[in-house]
Amino acid sequence: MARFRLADTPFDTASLRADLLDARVGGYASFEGWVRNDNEGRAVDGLRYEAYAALAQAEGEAILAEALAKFDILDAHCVHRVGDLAIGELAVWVGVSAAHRDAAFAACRYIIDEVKSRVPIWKHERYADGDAGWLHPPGDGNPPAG
Amino acid sequence: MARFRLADTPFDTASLRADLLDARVGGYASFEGWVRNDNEGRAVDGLRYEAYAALAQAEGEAILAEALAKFDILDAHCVHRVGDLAIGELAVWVGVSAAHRDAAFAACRYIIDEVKSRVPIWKHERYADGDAGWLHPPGDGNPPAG
Amino acid sequence: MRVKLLYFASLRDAAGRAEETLDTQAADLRALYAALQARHGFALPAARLRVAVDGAFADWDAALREGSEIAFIPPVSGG
Amino acid sequence: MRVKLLYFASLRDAAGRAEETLDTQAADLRALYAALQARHGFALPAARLRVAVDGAFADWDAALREGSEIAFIPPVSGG
Repeated sequence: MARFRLADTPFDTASLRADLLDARVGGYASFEGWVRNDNEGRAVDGLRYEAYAALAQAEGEAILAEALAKFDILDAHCVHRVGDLAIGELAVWVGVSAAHRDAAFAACRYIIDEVKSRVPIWKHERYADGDAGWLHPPGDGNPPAG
Repeated sequence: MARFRLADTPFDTASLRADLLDARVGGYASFEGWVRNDNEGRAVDGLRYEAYAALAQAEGEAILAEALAKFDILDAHCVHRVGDLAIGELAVWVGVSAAHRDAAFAACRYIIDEVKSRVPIWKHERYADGDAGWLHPPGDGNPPAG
Repeated sequence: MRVKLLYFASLRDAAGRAEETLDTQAADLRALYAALQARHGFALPAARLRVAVDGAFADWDAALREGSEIAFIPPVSGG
Repeated sequence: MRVKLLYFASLRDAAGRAEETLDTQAADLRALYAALQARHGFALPAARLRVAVDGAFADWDAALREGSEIAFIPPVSGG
């Protein structure tokens, strides 16, 4: 089964969590990114995630394989939404199971950091002032207008 | 509402997570401790948690208040089971909401570490070999027999 | 001086009870624990315990108060 | 040399299309992007992009292959 998945509709974290349950697990760490109503001081109405799906899938799987090699964990999964999201919607979920919490926390942090920096997914934000734009960090500071 | 709670029966993490949802949240970190089938090489059949309830409640609340003061988070909750638990059952849950993930991860880690080291809760393990004992770490290495 | 004592985990197993009421002349909490250790055969030295009075952590050097509820806290193992 | 190009995010908006097929004489991927940048007015310099060929990240100095699918990857913002 793929450990990384793009989801074009809302997904349920309870079943994702349940997939990682196992009698050997002592610690389970998870991280979720939710759509905030604010980005660097600008009021946000909603957003859209777009992915280069084939490469995102491959890069996501590579990151999870790295985490399994680097940390003493039992398993790790990640799901990232694409499409239109409203404020408060779940954008990304990471779950990691391990015998002990050190490895679970470290791997969970590694996965979300790498997913955010490497997986070809782009966020398009719509602002309350009517402006909108793609986020291409870092460097230009503000998202491009239009 | 109390941020720290002892639960004498199994509890549902989905509703606990939902309580922390808020339009300002960008990052949600959670940690769960589950009953493993092994402790330092000994096969475990199950365990019992006992608490000094009044002091555990006060110390748990103090830890969550510290986390809210120390880290840039929006809220944090923790629930710890007491009573008899089987392998695979949830023993402790921590959930932290924040605008950004750095603070969410740091606070989540702080809370579980402090809960494990300071809250008056004790674990009594039953081993597959028929032995059983209270865990009073650190120092004696092995749990006392009997 | 009359105090109530609470025992948890291995201390409770060793004492054979979860609580007891005691008349004592112990000068402070440390002396009280030493007396109870001798009486119940507690394996844990005071240095590995914390002590709480009336639901709050206390100092081992504190004097006893009439009617207080004293709990000896073995090393914890929650989580 | 005929290649297929994929555009994402701000590059797609600037190009006004998600993909196109192109006949090009560009010596490598870097030269290809420079030509497209001029043609479509891409604001992002190559230094801020990555490039992928047939679904795998590639080196900007790689020569073009007939029939390959080339994607320019703007700075990502998932999570």
